[in-house]
Amino acid sequence: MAILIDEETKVVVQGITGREGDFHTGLMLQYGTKIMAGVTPGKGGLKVHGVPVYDSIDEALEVNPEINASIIFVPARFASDAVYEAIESNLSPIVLITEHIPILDSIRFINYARLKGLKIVGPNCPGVISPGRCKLGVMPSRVFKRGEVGVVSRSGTLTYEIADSITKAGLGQSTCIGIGGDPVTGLDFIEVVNMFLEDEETKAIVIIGEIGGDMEERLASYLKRHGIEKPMAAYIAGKTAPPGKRMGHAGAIISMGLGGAESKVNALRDAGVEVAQIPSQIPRLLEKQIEK
Amino acid sequence: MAILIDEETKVVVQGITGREGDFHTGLMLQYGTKIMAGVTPGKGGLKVHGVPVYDSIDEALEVNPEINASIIFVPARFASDAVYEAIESNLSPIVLITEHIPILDSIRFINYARLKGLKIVGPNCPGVISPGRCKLGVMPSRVFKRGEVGVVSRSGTLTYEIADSITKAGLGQSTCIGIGGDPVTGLDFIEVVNMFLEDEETKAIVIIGEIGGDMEERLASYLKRHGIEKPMAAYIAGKTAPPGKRMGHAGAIISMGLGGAESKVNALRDAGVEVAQIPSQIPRLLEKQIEK
Amino acid sequence: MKLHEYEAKKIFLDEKIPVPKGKLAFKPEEVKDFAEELGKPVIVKSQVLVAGRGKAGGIRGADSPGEALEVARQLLSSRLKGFRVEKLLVEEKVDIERELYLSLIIDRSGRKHVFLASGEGGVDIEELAAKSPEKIFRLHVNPFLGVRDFEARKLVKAIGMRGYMSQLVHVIKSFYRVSLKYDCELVESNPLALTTDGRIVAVDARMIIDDNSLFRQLKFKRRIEEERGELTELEAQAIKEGFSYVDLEGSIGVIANGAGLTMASMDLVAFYGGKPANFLDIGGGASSERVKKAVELQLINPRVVGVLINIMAGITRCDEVARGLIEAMKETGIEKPTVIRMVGTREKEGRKILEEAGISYLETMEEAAEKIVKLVGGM
Amino acid sequence: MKLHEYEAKKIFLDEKIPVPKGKLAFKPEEVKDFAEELGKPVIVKSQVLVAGRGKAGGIRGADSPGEALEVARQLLSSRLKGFRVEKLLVEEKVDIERELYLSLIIDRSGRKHVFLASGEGGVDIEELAAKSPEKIFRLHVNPFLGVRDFEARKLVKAIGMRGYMSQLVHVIKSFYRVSLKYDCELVESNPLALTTDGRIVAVDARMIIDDNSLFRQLKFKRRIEEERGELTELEAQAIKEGFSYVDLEGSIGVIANGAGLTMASMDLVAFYGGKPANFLDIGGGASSERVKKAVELQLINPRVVGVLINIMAGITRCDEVARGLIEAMKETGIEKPTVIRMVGTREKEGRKILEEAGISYLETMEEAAEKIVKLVGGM
Repeated sequence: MAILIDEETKVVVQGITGREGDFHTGLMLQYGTKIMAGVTPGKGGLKVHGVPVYDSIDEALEVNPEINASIIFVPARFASDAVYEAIESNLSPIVLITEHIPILDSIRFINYARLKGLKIVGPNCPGVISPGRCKLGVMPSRVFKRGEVGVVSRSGTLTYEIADSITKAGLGQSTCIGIGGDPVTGLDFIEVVNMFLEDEETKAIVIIGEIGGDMEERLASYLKRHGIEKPMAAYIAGKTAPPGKRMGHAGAIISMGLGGAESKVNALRDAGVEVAQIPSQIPRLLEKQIEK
Repeated sequence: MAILIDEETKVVVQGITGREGDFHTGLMLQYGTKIMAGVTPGKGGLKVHGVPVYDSIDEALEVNPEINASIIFVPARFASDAVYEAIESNLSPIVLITEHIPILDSIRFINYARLKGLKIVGPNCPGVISPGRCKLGVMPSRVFKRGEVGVVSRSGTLTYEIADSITKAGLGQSTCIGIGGDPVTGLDFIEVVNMFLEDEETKAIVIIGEIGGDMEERLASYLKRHGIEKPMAAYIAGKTAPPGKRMGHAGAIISMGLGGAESKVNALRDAGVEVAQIPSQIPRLLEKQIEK
Repeated sequence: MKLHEYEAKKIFLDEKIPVPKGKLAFKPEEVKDFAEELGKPVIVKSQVLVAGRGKAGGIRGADSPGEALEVARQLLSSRLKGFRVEKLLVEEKVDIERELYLSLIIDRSGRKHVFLASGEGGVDIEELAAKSPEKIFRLHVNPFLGVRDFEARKLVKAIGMRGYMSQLVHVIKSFYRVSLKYDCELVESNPLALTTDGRIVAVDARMIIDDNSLFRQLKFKRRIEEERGELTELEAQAIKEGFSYVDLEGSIGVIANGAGLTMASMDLVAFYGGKPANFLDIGGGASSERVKKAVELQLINPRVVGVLINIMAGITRCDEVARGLIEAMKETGIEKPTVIRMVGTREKEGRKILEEAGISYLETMEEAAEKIVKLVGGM
Repeated sequence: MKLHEYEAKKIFLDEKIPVPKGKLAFKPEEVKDFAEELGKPVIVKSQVLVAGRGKAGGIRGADSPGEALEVARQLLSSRLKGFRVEKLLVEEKVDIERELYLSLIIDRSGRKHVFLASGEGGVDIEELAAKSPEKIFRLHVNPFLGVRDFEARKLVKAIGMRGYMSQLVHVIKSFYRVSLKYDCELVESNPLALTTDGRIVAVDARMIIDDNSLFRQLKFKRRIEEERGELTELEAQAIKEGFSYVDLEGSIGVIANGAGLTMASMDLVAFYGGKPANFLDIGGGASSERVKKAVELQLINPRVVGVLINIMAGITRCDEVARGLIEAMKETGIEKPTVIRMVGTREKEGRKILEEAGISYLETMEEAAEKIVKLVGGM
């Protein structure tokens, strides 16, 4: 088992004919992801890396009713529509790579997906990978190895960095999820950590947070109430970030006195989570707990 | 048992300080309806017929957490807001007497209530009465008597007329519901008939339809598929109505060739429902079936 | 309330839905001038709020300004289904490649807006629905999210117009926006045309505004006060008095309280062999003053030879009804056979008033309907 | 992007949210003229996009036109937190009975808009939230239905302003309407004032527009091109080049790919005793041209004494990075200690390019950060 995606995941790529969609479709196919169809309105009839392209998800589903997940590479101004199309077809997860989606749109489609019980990963995220089984994202495959550590992160490259160190330490990952760098995301830390807790294959959990918002603090207070059931280690980026400035991600901003790294580190430590000072400490912190 | 309302129904009257709200609160109290509170924004602190008035349903619920239903007499332009307030407090049924609500508003709050699993009776309706137990409406009490006939209608006075004839025939009613004369209503015939079918006390069902829309036809095709499990009789008003004209009710209009009385009568007869030519035939049609 | 074609097209234009170049004209010369300005064939369309203007001869083409002048003169001196033609819409004649149908209405059973679209427009949509229902495609609109592009695209593809995707998606989304902005019961274009040069143009435009929304659609509130459209004089008068009123073709005036009961009363008149002259619902809780007005409307109506009054009194009071009836008879001085049936609140008091005035009353609506038909001889 | 107070107040006025009578002025004389026109005391407010203008002396009162002239002269020749004051908003002085707080922000965890309101306004809301959180009341907005009156009334009652219900409900609903219309991350009035004559007036107004919405907020897109506000020159330049860039106070320039990795690189510099000079995220898949631009921005920055480059290459290619680095060094001719760590896609090719140019590289980001700090001496 892994969480969210595995060998049974049958994928439609929305925006498959765009530069990014095309490129990553190739890489995902190489990785073994079961991509059944692509969708780009008006481009129905084409093929991309041998994958048939349709005008709509409905048409893709007619031919491939087993499709159950989507990854979206559609540009920001058309992305909402793509998300709604995936929602109305009951696909889950819907992995939304697209960056720069207006937050008003995100708020609405995320609430709608949640109402319907569907999971959106993103927006503005690297996607999900269950190493060795399925990759629904843009992460470099080589740093991941099948294993027992679940990784959840608000960041992209920093996640690859830490996944790499986990792999090199011989641990490997069950599933790695980048939930996205926007202020409002489809999934939050508490939800993903809970999925990892329920997943038998996952023996340890890594949380990669950053400044902005209070998602880490909320996870901490949740863990404080429920206890730490599996080994956990965290890293928080942005200790040297100044208030009031957006650090790349739309969500990475300390505002109204909230969202600083210190508060997050302290809250997690207070809940009993091992927090790394520098990224490379993560594998050791996990090993220390697993050995016990 | 009855359907929708009974002795356990604890009511808040929204718009209790208005002319209609005040008047009918008095009549409902006389009938024995358990009115716990009234709400009129800005009038909190008053009493109407001894019933305490609050600024909001929340405040009424603080004092009377057992309130579980609402009746609304708020003028059309403020009625939507009152409905949403009742919905967010999870009251059901919400009996919406108000006429002349824009259909755009009705569409939205009715869909929202349905999403939340709550029942709206109306808009533009006389309400509901379970004779001898509870009256949530504006109907003249004296024509109703506790009994075994369930009555569902799109009309007001015509319902009283037919209920009166049922009472005079010695049958009485389990519950009478005026679903409202608007094109879009919270409940439709199929839903109410199903409630009556599930209600043990109800032994026979009367349907009072009228021109406009296809609610009667849909009930007929539903009954055709599911069979007629209890004695049923129907009356359809508007056989002499011309096309393209609204006959009083916003919903009573034959348009685009649809909604005429003949189609409804034929569909119901075709499904095996006894259809009265004139209202006074209803009791006889019921007796005929009950005797069998 | 129905909008005139020129009113609907003005709104379409504001919302960037393409319509033919056109102008509203009140005089034949204006029509001629505009035809000259355009320098091409025109269509002259009577602006009257009745259905089927085309079949009734209210829409005419003209190839030259001179012909346009003549056509305009003829139309402006004509009547369409009884209504005087006072306004004309002159438009450029559009070269049509294909006629489509698009409308946005309210689906009662789905409790949502629904688009109806067809690749075969310009025809009577009722007929098409009856003959070839498979040629009409539907799109239900989520009331919280509106029309989404992917849904609109599906509809466009269904009617075989994939090659004109973005123009048609724009029109579809604009219809919904119009519907929300103006509280519409109907937004329709029939035909919505594909022109020979590949544009999508709303050659016809119809809108119906929800009367219940007029408190917030102030522009239309004013307009409805000026022109009710498609109403007979009696209807306009009765509606002004606040009654629900519809003119019918028979001879027996029908007054009742409540729409369902009034319809049932009409139907009873017919059942016993008579013909109802109208539908007059006095609503709930009418005062004697209002009852008087209602009865007067019947008495002064030359087509009404007898009156049936049917009151099931709840909030309405029988004494008020009786008093109103008597006063109306007294004030108009008109005597017509009148049958009254009246039960419920203050029944006893009401009966007493009638008895003192020598007016008889009945117990059931069936008896009353039968009696009035007998009195007027089933005309 | 942040709007100026005068811009936000213009929008408030359009949306019928009351604001004080005011005028935007660029010259002292305009301020004087408006003060004369008003004939009452005025407030002169510097229009600069920094927080805490009041405390920094950028907002001043004037009782007479002469005083207004003098105050305007002083402000227009001053700098506020490093920014030149070029525009002033002159307003009538409002007689305040009570100061309230109202804002509409986005609640990340609730994934909804949320109103914050307090009966105690005019104070630093962060302080109030820390000291007396019970004085701040919240209202979450249903994303499909918007703010409903009954909810707004509850909020007004909570802050003890039941007596001014309809005015405040109007302001609350208008805030949400503004927020949807202009894609706002923040709509705030602090203070929202109750005047001595019983009116509710937005004495201050702040708005922040979601940068991601600028493709549809075209008015603001133009404005952001003219004035980025609250950015240093280097920030403006880097953002123009399309980088995510933030100026910090240290001496080591930080370049990485990805926001999280760039922050982690900054943090590592600090961990090993150095101070980051900035945050420069080149994003994913940068070409050698872009890498060159990024490195140039560091080399020409006089405060930067050393540069750390940290690349975890996925879509990005190490050879492109290496080439960009070398070209930047060549073109600028500026030599500063530079440490590069580079792994991933085309690592081998990239390393070869660096080796040929005699530039050393490291394997891990920790080593790299430690080394650059050593090289520049922990400044």
